[in-house]
Amino acid sequence: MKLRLEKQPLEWIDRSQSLTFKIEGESIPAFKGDVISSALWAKGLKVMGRSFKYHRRRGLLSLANHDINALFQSVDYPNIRGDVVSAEDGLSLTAVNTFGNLTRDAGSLVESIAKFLPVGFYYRAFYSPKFLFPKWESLIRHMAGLGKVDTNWTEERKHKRYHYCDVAVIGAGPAGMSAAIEAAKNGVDVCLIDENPFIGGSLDYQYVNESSLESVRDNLNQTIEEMPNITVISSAYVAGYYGDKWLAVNTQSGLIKLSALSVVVATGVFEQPAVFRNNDLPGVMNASAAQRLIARYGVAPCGEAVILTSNPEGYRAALDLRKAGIQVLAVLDTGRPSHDWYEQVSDLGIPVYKEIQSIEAHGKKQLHAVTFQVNGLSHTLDCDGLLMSVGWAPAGAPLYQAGGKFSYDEKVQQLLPKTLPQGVFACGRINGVFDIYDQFKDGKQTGLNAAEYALNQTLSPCDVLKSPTPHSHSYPIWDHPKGKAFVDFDEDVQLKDLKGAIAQGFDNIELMKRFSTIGMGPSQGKHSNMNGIRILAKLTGKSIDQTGSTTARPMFHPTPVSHLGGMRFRPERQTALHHLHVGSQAKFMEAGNWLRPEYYQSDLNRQACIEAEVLAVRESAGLIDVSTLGKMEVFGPDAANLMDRLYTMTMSNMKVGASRYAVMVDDTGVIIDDGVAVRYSENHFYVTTTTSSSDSAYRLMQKKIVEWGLDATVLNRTGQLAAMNLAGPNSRKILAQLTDLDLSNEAFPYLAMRQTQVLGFDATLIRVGFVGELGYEIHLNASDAVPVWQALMAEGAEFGIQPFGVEAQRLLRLEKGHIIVGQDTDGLMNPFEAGMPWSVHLKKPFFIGKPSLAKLKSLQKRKLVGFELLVEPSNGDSDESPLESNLIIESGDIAGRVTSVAWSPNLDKTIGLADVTMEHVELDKLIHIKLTSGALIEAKVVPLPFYDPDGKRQRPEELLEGDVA
Amino acid sequence: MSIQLQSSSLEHLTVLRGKNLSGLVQSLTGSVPALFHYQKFENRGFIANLGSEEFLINLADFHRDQLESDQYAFQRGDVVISISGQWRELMSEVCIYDFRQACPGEFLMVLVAGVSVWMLIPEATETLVMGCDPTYGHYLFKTLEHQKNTSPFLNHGVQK
Amino acid sequence: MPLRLLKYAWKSPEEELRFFPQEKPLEKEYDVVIIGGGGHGMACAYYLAKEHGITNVAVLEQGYIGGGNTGRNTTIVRSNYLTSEGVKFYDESLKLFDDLSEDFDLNIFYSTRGHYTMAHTDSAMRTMRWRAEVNKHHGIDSEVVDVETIQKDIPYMDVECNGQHPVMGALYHAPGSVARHDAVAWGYARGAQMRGVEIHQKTQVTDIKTASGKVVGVETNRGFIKAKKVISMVAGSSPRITNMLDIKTPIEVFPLQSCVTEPVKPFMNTIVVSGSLHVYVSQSSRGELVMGASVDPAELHSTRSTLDFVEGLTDQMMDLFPFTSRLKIMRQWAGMSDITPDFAPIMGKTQIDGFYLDSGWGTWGFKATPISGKTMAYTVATDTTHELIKPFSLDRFERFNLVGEKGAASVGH
Amino acid sequence: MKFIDCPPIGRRALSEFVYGGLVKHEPDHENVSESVWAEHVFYRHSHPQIQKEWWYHRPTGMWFFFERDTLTDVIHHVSVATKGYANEA
Repeated sequence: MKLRLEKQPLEWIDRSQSLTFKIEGESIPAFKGDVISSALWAKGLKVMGRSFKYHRRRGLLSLANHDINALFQSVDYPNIRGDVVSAEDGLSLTAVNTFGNLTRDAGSLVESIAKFLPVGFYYRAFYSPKFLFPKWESLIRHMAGLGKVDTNWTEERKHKRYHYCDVAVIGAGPAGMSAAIEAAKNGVDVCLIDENPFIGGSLDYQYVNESSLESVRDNLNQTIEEMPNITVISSAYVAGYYGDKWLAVNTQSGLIKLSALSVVVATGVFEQPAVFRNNDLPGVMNASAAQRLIARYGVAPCGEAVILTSNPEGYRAALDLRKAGIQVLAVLDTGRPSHDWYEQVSDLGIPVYKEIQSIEAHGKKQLHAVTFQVNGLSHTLDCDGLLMSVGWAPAGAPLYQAGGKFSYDEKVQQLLPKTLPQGVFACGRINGVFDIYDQFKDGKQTGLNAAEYALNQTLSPCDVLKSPTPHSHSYPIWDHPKGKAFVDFDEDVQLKDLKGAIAQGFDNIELMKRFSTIGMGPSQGKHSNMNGIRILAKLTGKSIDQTGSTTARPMFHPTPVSHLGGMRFRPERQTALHHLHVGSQAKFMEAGNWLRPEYYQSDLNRQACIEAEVLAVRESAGLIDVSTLGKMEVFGPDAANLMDRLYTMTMSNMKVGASRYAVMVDDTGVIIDDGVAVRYSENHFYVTTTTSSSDSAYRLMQKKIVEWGLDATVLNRTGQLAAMNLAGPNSRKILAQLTDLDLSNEAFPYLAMRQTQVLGFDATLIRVGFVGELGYEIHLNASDAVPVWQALMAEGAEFGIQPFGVEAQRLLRLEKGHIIVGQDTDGLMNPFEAGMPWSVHLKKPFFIGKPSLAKLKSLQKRKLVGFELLVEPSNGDSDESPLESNLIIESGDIAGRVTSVAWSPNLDKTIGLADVTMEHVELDKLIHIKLTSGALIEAKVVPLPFYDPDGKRQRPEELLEGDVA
Repeated sequence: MSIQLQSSSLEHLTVLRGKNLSGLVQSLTGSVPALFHYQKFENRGFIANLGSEEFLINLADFHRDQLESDQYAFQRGDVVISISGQWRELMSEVCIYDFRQACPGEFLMVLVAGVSVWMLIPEATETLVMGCDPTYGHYLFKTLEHQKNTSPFLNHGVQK
Repeated sequence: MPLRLLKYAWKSPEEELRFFPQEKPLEKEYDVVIIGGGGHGMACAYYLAKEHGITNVAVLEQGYIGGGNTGRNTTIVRSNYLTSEGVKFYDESLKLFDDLSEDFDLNIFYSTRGHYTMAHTDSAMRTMRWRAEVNKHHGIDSEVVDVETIQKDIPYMDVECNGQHPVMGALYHAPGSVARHDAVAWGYARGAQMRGVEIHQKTQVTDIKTASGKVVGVETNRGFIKAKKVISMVAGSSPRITNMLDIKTPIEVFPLQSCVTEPVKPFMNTIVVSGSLHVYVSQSSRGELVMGASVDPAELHSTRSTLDFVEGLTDQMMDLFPFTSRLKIMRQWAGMSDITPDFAPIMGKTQIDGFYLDSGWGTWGFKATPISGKTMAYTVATDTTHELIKPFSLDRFERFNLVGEKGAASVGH
Repeated sequence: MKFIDCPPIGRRALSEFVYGGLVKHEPDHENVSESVWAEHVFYRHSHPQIQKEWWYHRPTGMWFFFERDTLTDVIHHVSVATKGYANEA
């Protein structure tokens, strides 16, 4: 049966452009502008989907994205909504969640056992005996879900943008359009958002045939088009209202994050289905859906229609159907009408049955007849269309999300906004305003108020325009002993399910929802929540307000992950030397948002590469990029005082030109950072932080300056400066080629700092010993780093200098027993436990965490110790090596863990650090490491450092001066 | 939509910190811009006021020996990105700041694509100059280029 | 067809036994008042009645049963904690969970899925190994697995994570499960009610009264109720309750948000967590992907949703599972997490005689539901702190004797 | 998502800020008892209230004080964190 009508005055389709798509192999003709559902219906294919639980046939219900009866799958996307997705040429679709296809779905066998599957049946079975549950679960999972995911789908990421306006109007129906125009006339920037491709709202499908409105419509459209300060965002919905008037506007191009000063919610109302037996048969639909179908797509909803109504809108639909040439067999009114449209319908000779008492639909695959009762007499009418016009529920999501409150208005029989947050306004039918001219007026008043709010002016008083008569039936629900009266079409929740849930004590709105799953499907209750509330209120004898409603959380419509996630903005940092590392075949690793060379690749395997780098440092020279260290300048009259307060050691007694290890703890005494501090001048220090804490340490320093009221400044120079560490016995010889500075032990001893020039560039040199060799850390402007690195490598070539990476450095420092904060320490470790009591100067009057450390000193329960294996794995029964985080087990209990461990090529043994309880810290004590396999191996507690215990290599001059711990 | 991006650096970019910097700035340029404002000079020169104790300058005339005690100068190697054309549209994709409130002459410090940047807000049709930490430069430039080349919003705007 | 369903087939809804009995009138006095009708409160009432014969108990709930964090979490149950204290505690909880359906005569859909915590950095790998070693030591099934194993089990995951932060390995915890959260609360509630406990919904405690340092009762929106023992089991509302007694705690409340996609046919059988990418995800029996991330950045006593959360989460999801870009987010919501400095709970007696606290649940309250109820019931009934919760006493902070859970708990859920 | 009016940097998005915790007054280290110190470090009344908090603006590196209602998330007052301010009053 072809249902395409003659051209309609405001139709959205372009009949000059034909296209074809496929449903389950069948070709469907369509016009440009058709949605999938309208094209299917036009072809007479009224079964557009199968229901979730019983696999019942489903047709059009709302044609407005308030239900998911028409849900499809393509090769590229799951869960395509036929009611709102355009028909595209070449598109090939199948139904979702069928065991077969739309015509034959083996899943419909479920309906034959429906009586065994009452509401919440799955809570009552499948769990005993326990071992069978996984089998049942697998079956349940097989039945669950809608569309299918293809895990090979490629990633899609859409763009997002911010947009700002003074007044945002959500919904471009009669009220929203009027509001936008009025606000714009008051000189503010307006954004008008509508989910349809064209603005107009109900004007364009409910009032198409009201000739008196033609000029009004044209005027509104033209004014909006001409006003430069109205931006129309169409085919876009507000997925959520967030925070302070931020709207997440989802468009087909991507997400617009719209910030407004005031918001007008003119979202209107969702038409609600009536609940009666077989109300889900294809052919039973909302009257507004029928009007949309005719007006937008030029498609007839049926050949012979019966209209069930409780409001004037049902009569308007009857007139529209008649106008489109569709036979209207009868209007069934639940009450006694007295309005103009009723008169018009009567005048056309359409029978009107008043005060009908019950209704029931018949049909196997689709609607064939309607039975209803009037005055106790039963009537049956054969028809293929039953249009429901029994009431409305507010599309209130943005208002709820903004913190607005609704209450039930008995006059209109609708939930209306009761209190709204400042700057948030509502107008139109959501406000209970049903007369079309009142809607214009309400919009206008509200638009003015929204503009006034945005301009910080006093709000003008508003007339109350809400309808004096109800537009919704107070209980559009007719029970039937045989059931099949659906309340939630997504979830196949029937009236009897809700009765069952309530009878069992799930008798408040949230419990009823959670137990019955009403409103939990993809439509999120748009077509079901109001009826659910009415049913609960009725059965518990409470008012609608006492019953309350569930929360309307974002998203308004399900919103694509690709839109919400958007493009990746994940900052990554590169040091000034990055390209040199790339050229040297560095294998990079991530360190926070930095990339650092883990090691430099050669023909050797990873371990051999690392060992070669280690040996180069120990035997001759190595060079490492340490630019990722945090680098802070601290200066000002109170700089020394600040340094004393920030770090556990005294810094104020450091000499100019000296350096000192610096540990920072938090209020509770836990180590949070370490680095090296130098003193440039009386009032000027320079201090490094660990790579990961450069930002947080800087923030903390700034905060403490403010908090303590100190006359000092800290400047984060992390990215502005580069740093490299030249280490090894030949480092002095190499560096000497690039600087005039006297590098002799006497002139530049261990732990000293010198400001000089290297290769003609300003640089700071610090004689540090992190890796335990003679070495110089060179800090300089990032822009000067490349030539200096290249010169050092060139000068070092004759000594076999090697660039070394993070892995080699980790081993070198382990041989020296130096800790890495975050690896050897954990979220609770203090300096005493880290084996660094010397770093805590409790005699200082003040530093962060001092009172905690004063207490913790006597509470020490664990300590970092050095250990070495008694038998190397390679010589033992198995070659399993201990790993970092393997546990220390003593007498069957956990006594600690390995924090660092490695085989040292220099010492020819496996060494490590372990965090152990105080019973096991004595030198030479045997401890037992539990390997990953579970085997225990013995290790011995040994003194630190493992390598060069006297420190002769890092300071061959012996102890001369400087600040030694 | 016409947007061009260019990456460069500023030879004399320096941050000044310390006491009585207004006096120093006055002596260098003859005037002091208001807080979070900048003044432009020839050859990409500018001076921006970040508070009583901090200025960001790019002036060939400045030399370290002009500093008095308690005044400090640190060289800056920021990556500087110039955006000509409809830079406000490009910014709407990567920056939450409402540029309707940004006036020519303002020195704006703001997050762009997750990175802290500074900007010299130009006259209506002029090129925007923004700078960031050099270690983020490659990321920021790459990100802006990518947005410029692929965004439907930059081609169609928000209006359908 | 399970036989059990047959007996429901021939009854009309009205004939069925009420799942929850009719609420009884509120009495003037009870032996024990439990504040909070979520999972913990119901479990405590259940074990008080079942194991200690204490049935003159009222559970006071300001909203509805299970409407707080019980109904807002992502339903993951696991025991692969970092500290011995945590591991032992949660392991007992898992054992109880495993038998709950039969205990309750109600299917809580306790579904063992296997739980992966992905590590994207060296340091995360060390933490995973640390957890695995502690777990194994306590007999918990937990191990570090390599990328090849992950790829075999979750072939649809992009271990390269789009080139940034690639997965280096994971902690795999075979017993990791999900359960139907509401059913847990309902099962405990029904079990407690069947044994005589009263549950009073929409009953808000407005004050707690003491005399000479001892609890004497609670003031509510429905009048004063006498009780010598009062237990606060209100998670995110804990500071409001402790404030009534002027008890200071280290708890701070942060919103914890979650979201779900539209249902799709089940394809994801495991639970996947990525600490570095701040994502955790599992697929429910309804077919929705249930997802969460870390807590909001600032203190807030609110369950409002933010766009930042869902933007961040979806961004990271696409790194792990590129194809999910074509799914749609259907709904988001939030709970309130009561977080302690050491990421371990605060349980047991307090300085006020007769006032017991069960709080500091952060983001792990659901998985502790059975064991919290059981140990708190024991503590209240015997007035002796249960062995398993001794490490979680409120006074551990001033003794600087914190539980070292921070390392692991910050990444897992 | 929120905008906050922050003199002198204008109307700024909250996403540019990092939360820095409560503004607290640190007890004098010299004479503090263990219990007072433990209370300072750990304990507080954290029920919903308007509280004064540290917020850090990342692009400018400025610390601000927000007086924020932890029930409604409304920020009632914003000021630049002036030196020594936290220790006064």
